[in-house]
Amino acid sequence: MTGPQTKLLRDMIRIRVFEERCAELYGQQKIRGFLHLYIGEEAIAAGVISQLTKDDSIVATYREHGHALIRGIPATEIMAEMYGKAAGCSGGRGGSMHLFDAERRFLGGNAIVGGHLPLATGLALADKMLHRKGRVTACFFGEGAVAEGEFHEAMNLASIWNLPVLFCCENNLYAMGTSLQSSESETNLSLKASSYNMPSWSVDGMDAEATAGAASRALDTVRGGGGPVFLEFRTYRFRAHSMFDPDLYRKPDEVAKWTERDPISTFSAQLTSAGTLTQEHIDRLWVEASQETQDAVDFAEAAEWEPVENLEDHVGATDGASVVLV
Amino acid sequence: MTGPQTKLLRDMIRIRVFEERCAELYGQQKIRGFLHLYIGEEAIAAGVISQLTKDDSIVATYREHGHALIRGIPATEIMAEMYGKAAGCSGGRGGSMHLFDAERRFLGGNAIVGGHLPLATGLALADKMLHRKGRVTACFFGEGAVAEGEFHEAMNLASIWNLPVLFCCENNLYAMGTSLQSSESETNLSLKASSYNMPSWSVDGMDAEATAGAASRALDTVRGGGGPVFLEFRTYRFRAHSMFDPDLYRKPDEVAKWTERDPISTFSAQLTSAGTLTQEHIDRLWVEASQETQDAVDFAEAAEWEPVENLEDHVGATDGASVVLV
Amino acid sequence: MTAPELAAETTYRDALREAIREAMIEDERVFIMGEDVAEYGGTYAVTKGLYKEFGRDRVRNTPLSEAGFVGAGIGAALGGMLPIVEIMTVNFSLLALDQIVNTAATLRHMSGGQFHIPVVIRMTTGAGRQLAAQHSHSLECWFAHVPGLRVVAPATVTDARWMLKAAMADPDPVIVFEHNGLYNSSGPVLPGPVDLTTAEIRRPGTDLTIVASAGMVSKSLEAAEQLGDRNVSAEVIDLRSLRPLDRATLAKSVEHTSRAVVVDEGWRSVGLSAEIAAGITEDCFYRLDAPVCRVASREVPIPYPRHLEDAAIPQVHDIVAGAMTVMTGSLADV
Amino acid sequence: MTAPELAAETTYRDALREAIREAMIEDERVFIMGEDVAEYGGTYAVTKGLYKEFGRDRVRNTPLSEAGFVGAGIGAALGGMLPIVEIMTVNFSLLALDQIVNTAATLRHMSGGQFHIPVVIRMTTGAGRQLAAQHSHSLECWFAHVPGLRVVAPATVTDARWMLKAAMADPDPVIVFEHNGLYNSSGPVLPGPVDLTTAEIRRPGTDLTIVASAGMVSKSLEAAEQLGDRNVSAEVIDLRSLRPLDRATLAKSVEHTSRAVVVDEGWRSVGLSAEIAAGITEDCFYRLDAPVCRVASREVPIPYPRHLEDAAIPQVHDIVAGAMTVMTGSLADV
Ligand SMILES: Cc1ncc(C[n+]2csc(CCOP(=O)(O)OP(=O)(O)O)c2C)c(N)n1
Ligand SMILES: Cc1ncc(C[n+]2csc(CCOP(=O)(O)OP(=O)(O)O)c2C)c(N)n1
Ligand SMILES: [Mg+2]
Ligand SMILES: [Mg+2]
Repeated sequence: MTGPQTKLLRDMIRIRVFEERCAELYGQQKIRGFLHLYIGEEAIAAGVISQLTKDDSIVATYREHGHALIRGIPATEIMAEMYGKAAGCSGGRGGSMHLFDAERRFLGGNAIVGGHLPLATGLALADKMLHRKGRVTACFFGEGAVAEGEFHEAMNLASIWNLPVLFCCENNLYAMGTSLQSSESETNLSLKASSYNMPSWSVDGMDAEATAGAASRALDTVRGGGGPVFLEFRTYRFRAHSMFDPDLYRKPDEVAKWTERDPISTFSAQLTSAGTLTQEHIDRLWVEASQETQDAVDFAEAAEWEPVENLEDHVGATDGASVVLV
Repeated sequence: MTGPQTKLLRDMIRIRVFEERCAELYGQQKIRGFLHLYIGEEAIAAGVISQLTKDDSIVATYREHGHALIRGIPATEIMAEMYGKAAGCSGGRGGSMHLFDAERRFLGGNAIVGGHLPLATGLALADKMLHRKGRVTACFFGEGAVAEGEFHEAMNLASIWNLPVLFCCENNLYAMGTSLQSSESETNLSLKASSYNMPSWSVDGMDAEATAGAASRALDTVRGGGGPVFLEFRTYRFRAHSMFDPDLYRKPDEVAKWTERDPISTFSAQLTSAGTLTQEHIDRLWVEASQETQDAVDFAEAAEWEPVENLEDHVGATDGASVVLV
Repeated sequence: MTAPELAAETTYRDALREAIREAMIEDERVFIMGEDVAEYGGTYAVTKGLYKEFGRDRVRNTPLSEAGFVGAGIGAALGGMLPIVEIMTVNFSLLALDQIVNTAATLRHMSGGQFHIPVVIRMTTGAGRQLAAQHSHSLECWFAHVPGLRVVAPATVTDARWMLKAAMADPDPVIVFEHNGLYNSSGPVLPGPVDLTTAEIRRPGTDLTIVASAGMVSKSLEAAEQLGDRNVSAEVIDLRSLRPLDRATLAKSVEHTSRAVVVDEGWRSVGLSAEIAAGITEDCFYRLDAPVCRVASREVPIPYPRHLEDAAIPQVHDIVAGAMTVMTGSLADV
Repeated sequence: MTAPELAAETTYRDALREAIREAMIEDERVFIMGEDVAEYGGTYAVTKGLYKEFGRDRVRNTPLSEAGFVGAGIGAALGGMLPIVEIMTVNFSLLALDQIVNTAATLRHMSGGQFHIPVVIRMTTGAGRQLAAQHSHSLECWFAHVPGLRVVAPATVTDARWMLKAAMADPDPVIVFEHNGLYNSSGPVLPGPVDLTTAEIRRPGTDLTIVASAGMVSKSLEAAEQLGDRNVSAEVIDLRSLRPLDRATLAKSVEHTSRAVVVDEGWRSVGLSAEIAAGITEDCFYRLDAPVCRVASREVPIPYPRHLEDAAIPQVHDIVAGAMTVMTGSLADV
């Protein structure tokens, strides 16, 4: 039970279980603020991040719990962050939208749509200028970001400077209530990449092996000095945009059509029918994930609040603890 | 001597003479601040604006003296504006970079690169929403603007809303000292337009008949409700970016190659060899332009300064004099 | 003036919507645009349902492109429309500042007064919802700094209703700040019209003037109640307009009370509270018994956890404490 | 401390360039990027020639995309480089404010102190060159409002040389404002290092404190000379750092003089001058003989013609007039 397929499935299940619990905890007001669930889109983070090395960097959006988990940030620390506890991966200061982990080169958790693309470009620029050959920055963003000027500027810079960025567009068809159709004059996102002279292709974002395969292929190019690549992952979020969203803008049959393609159940069926895993194996993955999540909740519950006296910490240099990435 | 060809030639000569004089006046410190000359690019304004009606709107950059002249703002008022006199077309408040004329639907004179594209889009939106059928907003900008996020956002909005905008990219190959080559990962600017699903083509910007023809064709589409069109005019500025620019970044033979294609001398030669105009006719155009410019200078010299007591006028509504376009 | 009638209770959100509706009914040139203003009804549900009544042309969804659609709103205003542009929150307005400052605020002047730009730009502001550092700004002060803009911050249901209406009648760009904590607040809508420039005394008092706006008004009123228990009679002034500031009303109050506290949800340094303190001091220097006290947000990006967020932004007890400093400060001096 | 040696005369522009050069020689991680910083040498010629010495990788031209390259600078800093980002002028920084405020200023805090961002963002500021409304902003106050940023404004050749060096040694984002009127100013470079936080008394005096920064320092010094002719001894303080503000130095001076004038090229309302006036008043209320006087720009987009531009921004005679008001104001009161 340790092959790459199992790992993909396990990772997707871990995200699913973790986030289902987050939704509950939000109802209980343990988690506050905004909470954006990744449920339905797990195959992207699981597949892409499986192809990254520990030297690569990840820059993500506010819908990043899955990416953080797969990257190896302990569920305990992620959950503590969602609670706002000092033991959280961002010291409790960030919450759900701002998960950070320097050690694992995980740079957020960014909540300005499109705002993190320049940052990812800059990380890659540093890698290139410091001759850290083979390193990549994977930048995740929704298709809504494509309309923002910052997307456009970052794409151009990454391309003109031939930087090692993997642009991962998680196209779940909606930006809050706005469909791609109604927000982009050209919905073929590959044409956007072409207009920056950047290779790009579209990938079934509901298939973890497809996402892993595409990432692997793209990363070969990027690591080899071929410059940035743009991948469009076609996916769907099964839940509302955030816990505040009544989700009235999507037709039930559209939702139904996509949920049939649930990346976890389809992959599970595929693996059992191929004889790779038994149902018992798969059940065990769910149990383990539940245990991991339960441990995370226990940890978060028991964790301490940051003393209020420390409010003004981490505004500017007061000690030598913070890092830049080496 | 009143056919469209003569008009094109006359207009180009008017711009040339006016601006040569501006350069002198800058040396004499009559004109201050930034001064950006259009010399070499006259065929674009002359050709495109010849195809506009008085109901169309024009939105331009800081390199807009030519557009203003061709649009019919009296040279006297333009020159007075360059002097900063109260009789200037912007009351002297704007100077060279900010020529405005409500009556002639001339909206600047905008000095933030890319910043006026959203404005042009909005003007077109108003025309569309107010059912002013057949009206167009012509928006001029340099190729440098294409890298700005505001370009991208405006293109997408204009296209998705199917707005009557004619985007006129004056590609003179340089943005200050930066060549298009070094600032755009994809230098085929038509691909930018394609990525917004917008028709586009490239035009010889040194040929006034070509620019007029292209504009006419594009305007048919736009006026007919076909949505925005993007035209790339290939041109060259014969002078430095502004009066502050030592112009060290362009190779002399590149400059020489382009100056051979001077839109005025080539068109003059064409018209004389075709027998459309005699050299005498053409000489007369230059003399008339000189007279027009001289009159403008005389007017500007004699004009009054705005009284300093009026400094804080035109910050907010104090009277009913200002307009929106109807 | 007819006597104010008490209207039915309504919410701040509904009052804003009603103002928009009325304007759209009265004038075909009025339209609203922004991210998810149509079916979704706007992030804070202000435009809920309007697309059904007015259609998707006049209740116009935009892509995520704040500079683009704010600029388009400015252009549409120049072109003869009366646009209301909704920026989801002030946090995202940072992407549109070039359009707002370099175009909306300057164009009338640059053109020698030929053009005006009757655009209304609405945005949600404020912290207090545990949305952390990128979603909790209170940058009203930035806008209030800029000539060519008018900046208002309705704090009551009545002001939400009528200030928005007045903003739409204004020939120049008006920035309307809606505090996220107020949308669900409710009360009667008193009859309009109201003006866009004067401050309003929300509670009269004699010992101390508390100056606040938007989300800080109710906290100040509560602080004033508590101060009453300590025999301090506090006058509470709601600024309403952040640009221009109604210095006359502030000065008149402080001429009476000789003491002032300014409450501001923005960061303390170089913010709105500094202007108000400086202005009051300029106008009433020889009357003041103590320096004007500023109660403002702590100098830290707003953190996520409730207890830290609460500590970062002014609370009732901070206002009371500030007021007591001013009261005793002057006593110490007497 | 060794005694200051007088170095050869140099210009503010050359001093900045020398600071950049030195840093680039000392540390390979330092690079500079911005529009036309390479062959062109930067709009204000600060980086002139550097690309020859360091190559186009480390003196890196960018396309016109302020948000993009400022964000890339922030990212590169996070990635281990020490970037200097040149934004041509503060006017265009409006396009990059999202990156500066929502990312550079917040990321350390949001991440619980895990990351810091050693980026230096330089930009030209100020009016006075007849560049009209879109090219004449002085928006230092906006940046000085934001926790997580350090904001400096060198006014002398020595400060240009050493503050830029210190900025580059700072682990957090530093915004360096270079006043367009100073580039050609010249003087000796006194030995460094200098700090990034303290204000400096540029001229001692006993009757009145004049607080200024950047382009307003020399005008204030000239005003002080003229005031001397009227038997008013003015102390002139150069703020140097706009965030944090060195209130201690201001307070110490005003404790002596009992009177203060603040000179600010920014617009008057809700600007830097308000903060300084408020801060001085908080610190020295019981010492002040007159309200702090603000001499700031008029509330108008900066117009093109010389006479109107001059009238819009503070001139020596305005400072003198402000000072005389403060002096006589107190006399009237005595
Ligand atoms: C600049 C900006 N504008 C608006 C928002 C509010 N907002 C948050 S998420 C979101 C939708 C983004 O959609 P998309 O990029 O497709 O990502 P998804 O949420 O679908 O994963 C919006 C509009 C924001 N955070 N930033
Ligand atoms: C946003 C912005 N950034 C920088 C500048 C400074 N600047 C003025 S003109 C110019 C070059 C623009 O080139 P292009 O768009 O090609 O127009 P051209 O001058 O060639 O006509 C630059 C960089 C500006 N005005 N606005
Ligand atoms: Mg999406
Ligand atoms: Mg150009």
